[in-house]
Amino acid sequence: MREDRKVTDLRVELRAWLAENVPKDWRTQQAGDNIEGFLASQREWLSRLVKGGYATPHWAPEWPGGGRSLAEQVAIFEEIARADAPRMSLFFVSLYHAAMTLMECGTPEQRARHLPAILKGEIWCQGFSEPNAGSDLASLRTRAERKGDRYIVSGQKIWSTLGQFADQCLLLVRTDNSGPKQVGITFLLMDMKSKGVQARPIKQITGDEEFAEIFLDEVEIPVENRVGEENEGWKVAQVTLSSERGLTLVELTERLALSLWRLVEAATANGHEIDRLDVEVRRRVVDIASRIEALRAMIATLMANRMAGREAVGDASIIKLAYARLSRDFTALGLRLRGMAAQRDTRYVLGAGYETGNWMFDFMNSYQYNIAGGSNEIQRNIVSERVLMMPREKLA
Amino acid sequence: MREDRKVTDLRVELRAWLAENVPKDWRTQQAGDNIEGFLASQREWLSRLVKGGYATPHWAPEWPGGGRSLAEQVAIFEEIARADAPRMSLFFVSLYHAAMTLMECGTPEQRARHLPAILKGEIWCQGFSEPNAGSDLASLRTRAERKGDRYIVSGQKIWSTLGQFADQCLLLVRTDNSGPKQVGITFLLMDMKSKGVQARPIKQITGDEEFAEIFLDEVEIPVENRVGEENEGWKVAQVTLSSERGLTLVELTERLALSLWRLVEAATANGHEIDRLDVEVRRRVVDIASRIEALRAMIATLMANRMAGREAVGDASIIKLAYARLSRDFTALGLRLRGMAAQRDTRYVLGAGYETGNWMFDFMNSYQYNIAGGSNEIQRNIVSERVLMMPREKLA
Amino acid sequence: MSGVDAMNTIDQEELRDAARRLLTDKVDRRAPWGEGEADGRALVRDMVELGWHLLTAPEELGGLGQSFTALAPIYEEMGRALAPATLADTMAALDVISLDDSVAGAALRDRLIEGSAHIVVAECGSLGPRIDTTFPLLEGGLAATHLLLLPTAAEESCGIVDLGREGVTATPVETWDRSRSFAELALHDAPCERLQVTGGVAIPLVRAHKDLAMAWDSLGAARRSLDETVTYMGTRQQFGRPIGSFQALKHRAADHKVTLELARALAVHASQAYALRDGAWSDLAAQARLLATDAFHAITEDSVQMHGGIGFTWEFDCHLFLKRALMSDILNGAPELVRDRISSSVIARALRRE
Amino acid sequence: MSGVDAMNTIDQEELRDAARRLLTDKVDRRAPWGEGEADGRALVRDMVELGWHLLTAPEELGGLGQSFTALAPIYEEMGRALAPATLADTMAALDVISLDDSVAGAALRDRLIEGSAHIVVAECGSLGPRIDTTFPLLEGGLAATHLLLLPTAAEESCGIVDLGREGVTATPVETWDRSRSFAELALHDAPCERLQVTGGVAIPLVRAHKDLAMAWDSLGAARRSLDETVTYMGTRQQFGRPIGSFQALKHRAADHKVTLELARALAVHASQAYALRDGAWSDLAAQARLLATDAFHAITEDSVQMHGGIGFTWEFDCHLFLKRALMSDILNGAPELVRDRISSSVIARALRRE
Repeated sequence: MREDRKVTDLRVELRAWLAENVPKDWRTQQAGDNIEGFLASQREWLSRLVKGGYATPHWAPEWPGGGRSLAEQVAIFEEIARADAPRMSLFFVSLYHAAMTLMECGTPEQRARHLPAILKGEIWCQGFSEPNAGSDLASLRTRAERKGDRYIVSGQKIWSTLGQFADQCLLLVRTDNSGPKQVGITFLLMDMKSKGVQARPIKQITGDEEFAEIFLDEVEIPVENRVGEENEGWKVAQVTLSSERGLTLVELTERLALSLWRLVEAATANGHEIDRLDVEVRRRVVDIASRIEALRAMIATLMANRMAGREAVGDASIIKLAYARLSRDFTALGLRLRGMAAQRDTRYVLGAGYETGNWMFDFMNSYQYNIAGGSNEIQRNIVSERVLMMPREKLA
Repeated sequence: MREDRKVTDLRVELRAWLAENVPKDWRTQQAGDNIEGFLASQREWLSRLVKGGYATPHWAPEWPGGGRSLAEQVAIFEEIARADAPRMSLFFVSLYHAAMTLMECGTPEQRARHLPAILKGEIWCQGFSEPNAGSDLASLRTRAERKGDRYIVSGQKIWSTLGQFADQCLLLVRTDNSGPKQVGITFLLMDMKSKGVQARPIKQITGDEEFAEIFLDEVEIPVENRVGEENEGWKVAQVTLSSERGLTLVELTERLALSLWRLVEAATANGHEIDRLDVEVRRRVVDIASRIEALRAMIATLMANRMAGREAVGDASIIKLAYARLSRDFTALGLRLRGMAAQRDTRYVLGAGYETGNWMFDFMNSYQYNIAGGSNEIQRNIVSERVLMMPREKLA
Repeated sequence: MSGVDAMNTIDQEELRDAARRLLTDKVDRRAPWGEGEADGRALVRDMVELGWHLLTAPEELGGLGQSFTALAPIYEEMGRALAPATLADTMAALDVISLDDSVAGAALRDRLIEGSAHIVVAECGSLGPRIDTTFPLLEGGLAATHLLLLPTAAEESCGIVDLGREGVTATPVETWDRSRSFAELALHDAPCERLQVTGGVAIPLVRAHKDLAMAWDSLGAARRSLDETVTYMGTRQQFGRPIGSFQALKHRAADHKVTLELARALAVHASQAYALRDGAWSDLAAQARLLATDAFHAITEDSVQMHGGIGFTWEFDCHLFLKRALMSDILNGAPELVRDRISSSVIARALRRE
Repeated sequence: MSGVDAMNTIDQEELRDAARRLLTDKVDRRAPWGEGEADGRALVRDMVELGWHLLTAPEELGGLGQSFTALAPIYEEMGRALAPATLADTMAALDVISLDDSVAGAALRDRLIEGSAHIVVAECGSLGPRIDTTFPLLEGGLAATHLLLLPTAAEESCGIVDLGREGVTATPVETWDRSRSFAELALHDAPCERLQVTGGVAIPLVRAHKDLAMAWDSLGAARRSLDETVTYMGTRQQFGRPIGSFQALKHRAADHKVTLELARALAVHASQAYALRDGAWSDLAAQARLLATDAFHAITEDSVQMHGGIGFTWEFDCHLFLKRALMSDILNGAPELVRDRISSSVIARALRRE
């Protein structure tokens, strides 16, 4: 119960802080056609969070703002969502993926070089996926050959979140082709300003450019930038991939729950009064609301189990599928209710999650969660094979 | 256009005949708990159809009522459906599967023995499927060993429509195990009164007993009852399976279309007036009605293409899937609209198709079309591989 | 995923084990589909012997003072076993009668505690001192000793009818769902005693309790149905491999699993909310029921399809689940009507950004 | 499956080939998604040059006297090409003006035949001799020379506004669907000439023509989208095999194919019924549109998912289809409203057991 009390105290304190510190105009600043505004707004928000001590609850206790329990981390994400503060889009990879990888697997030198920089706004991106290694990540082919104290790296990466703005990159490369595909992968830290690196933003179907392709042409990376042993990078990558521990879903689900009013707003925008909405619409809103409540409850249970070390195989896949489907159905209903007005609304807000209130944008954007980070199809394989224990297919 | 005129004349003549001849009380006679009534009603209906010349339009011209074009056959099935006459359940295998197999592949002696008998009411069943050979029919294992002028047959058959009442059986047996599974199958005609034959009805989830299992224990079948050559029965079976040429679907779709009023009746049964039905129900009725019209049009096109020799691979699978899904959705909506009344209605009518008006019965019965004769899953394989030309899976 | 239950002193998992043992022992789910019938009277007696009816009764009355969440695993196991008895009406009635101070209430309360009263609940318009009416379909109507009448005229008091008295006829009613027993209750000039609790208080409590009971029943049965389907698909061979290795079937099963776990998470949450009468407990109970019966319906409907021919037979058990699901869907109000009932309040909460 | 067209003297498949050749040549479907915009004016001129606007005009006026079914393959090919132009308003207007004997009608008819008039249609309440109103979103509003106004007050005459006159402003409107061009038309004191045909006659004709045109457009685009998706899945390798060999994806694709063919069959049937003004032609046209836009929507929504990451990019074309589908869904009335419009008559026909 002492833990509960600590969380409650944190919430009270954080609510007060958020009331003071959330920039009121961030949606305007982060409008889709204003990249400079977006970058500035994100930097400002990071520095406030760092100063407040809320940017690094998951870091080791010796760091300012660090050493918080998972329950406290959950509380922070929930409160930030409920205050409708900006998402940490630009710095999420730095604060989570990069920092946790360095803390768990990096050398003291690597930590000393990057962790303080991250707090000051060093931007990281992830160089994992490749055009031909998406769902099947381990089949990646970007080559690194060792020459003396350097690796010479050539290849192509894709789907690096905001990679066009990154200073540094968590890079997976192949150093050995002779064994099973998971063996022979090496994990490197790459300066994005190195010679031979070119990052090009990918325009998405929303019009937004939230990802980048990275082209690597004989890029030299010092061996001291390697994390873990040569050919053993797959293990390090697992640390990177599990670094956010479900907190993103906590946040996204809260944002979804708290934007349910937007659905009603969409339905009543054509001058309908709420009690005159047609019965089918009302029933659908009830269904979406029910699934949101269910998802909230499911995530609370997942996080509780995670805290208690009781998480079961596949729990995360079940939740990811549930959120993915719900985000699609939620935005599809909003789109339908908003009708022609949604077709004409082509403005959007960067870094606002899947509920910007621009229904067409949000609907399109909902594919992201259904595809990235293990598509629905991959998650269904996991749920059927590892949860339901159905027979594996013999793959060729 | 002369052909069109012939069909129109046939329709006029048949309508008059049906108005005179359709027994008004067949639904009462064929009530689910009255097997004797069902058998008598079906026999009576067959003899009327034979006398009228409408039972055998697909038979060769030398037979009474035979030599009709496919267009005329379609017209006969449509008119019978529109007159809400009984289905030919008990004699369908005899008139179609057995007769067409004998006409195309039988010996003159086999034809002389059975075709006149079929017109007088000889009942046939099909002995194709086995407990472990359903979708994968060719893997059947019922063994036949030749001893002199007889085959000695042992094994088990399943899903023989009304097999418990049959006089004769179209039987597939394995006479050779050494090659691919389609080779080594032999096609026999079996007297159901032979020693060692035991037919046991299978109770379905509807409570009805429309199918039988047939147990074969060293049954002796004369070699003269073989159709086609030994080990070449698979080809003969294809003739059997294609003998009804889509006419069943013509009939079932017409019956579905003409029972759309039952949906409206179900929706208004609780005292609602039609113009007070809730908007969601009205929309769903529109959707079902649209799909029924579409299916009717699709089948008309299929039959026209069949007549013109222009049928494409997979057309039949597309239509079967469309009907299967529609029959499920149609009955599910009726079930929902009829509510608790459907739960309490446990009477049913034999041989009335999928639209008896008992919604729970019809809903349960709709599985039949979704599973039998190549399940939806098998049809989807066919559509994806043979129509869309998607890559085949490498099967183990 | 299993939840945490901080509200009760009795361990949920122990209750579940006890329930599963009893139900495994006493329920032959095939019986009503053969010559038997789904008369749950013996099972109700067994449950009373185990003291389940005392679980949520207040301690000062001799009960065990547990919250609703103690009942959840029992309802879930009853669904899993396709138990032919219902406990929910009696337990929901107890939630109402605990609030009552009338003489009639006290007498009934004593009988409930000693386990000699079994309740069936019905809503009705308005009540007189004598009742002349027929309820065409009440689950557990044969096993019940008392009828609790909840007047929809909100300010009117609830009534109790002793079903052992003259003027009451209970006739079994056959439905497609043989896993439950139903009766038509005909009351002819039957005396009705008044409680002090009004329909306005009682109806939301009883509805929520019954919605949650239905949710758990459905979740238990749905999970069993999915498990048995998956097991079957692992053994049934076609084209030289188990059909459970075909990806299209695997993906459908995975989607069902997600739907089921989502529904279960809401049932856990809604049960806690009801136990604490916290927040939107009344809406949440209805929402939990909707997701659970929808999942149950979808899983069992596809289960028959995934079984293929054998699933279409009376002999094989998968239709037992389907038929229970189709009844559960509409038993205490068709799902559209439940949605319509709560939509205004759900929409109002959305607008308050809760 | 292709249908038979006994109504026309010009071969449907020849028309289709001609349309496909022109559209392949002239339409760069990517253009409006780069620096270009979807201004279909040049394409409209090309279509007129090929004489498509004469196809269904009566022979006595110099037209080709074909029935609606001659237009179906053209509309289908325009959808397949994601053509930025619309022909449907002009052709629907011709169906109306063919019934008209007024001076204004004759003048417009002549210009339509010579190919110098392009129509945009709008419904409105009531008409005066001068019009002061704004239509916020009209497809093809930039390319049109005349506005045909259909008064919903059924007995009132239709009106014609010359868009070349003073007092008319057409402003391009941006939408998510860049494959079409839209304009806001503002009329300030614009003169309106009256036809003799009333809104009561014109509205069902125009709606049915436009519904069918939308159905065929959607079918053409949906089929192309499904084909391109299937092709992509046959080449994209993951886990050492083309993703198109995974059964879960194959089954989804097969279901889409069924939905598409079902919609197409109804479009064929409804087009013949409209051509003959036979039976329930008006309902059938709306029903054909509903099934076709539903199929288009479902196929393109899943197409992005089946493409995976690449489908989520602006560079890859599959979103072009999705965005057109989402617009087609609601363009001439949201699908729920279309269902509501025809439900009484569909239900009445069901009760007559037609």
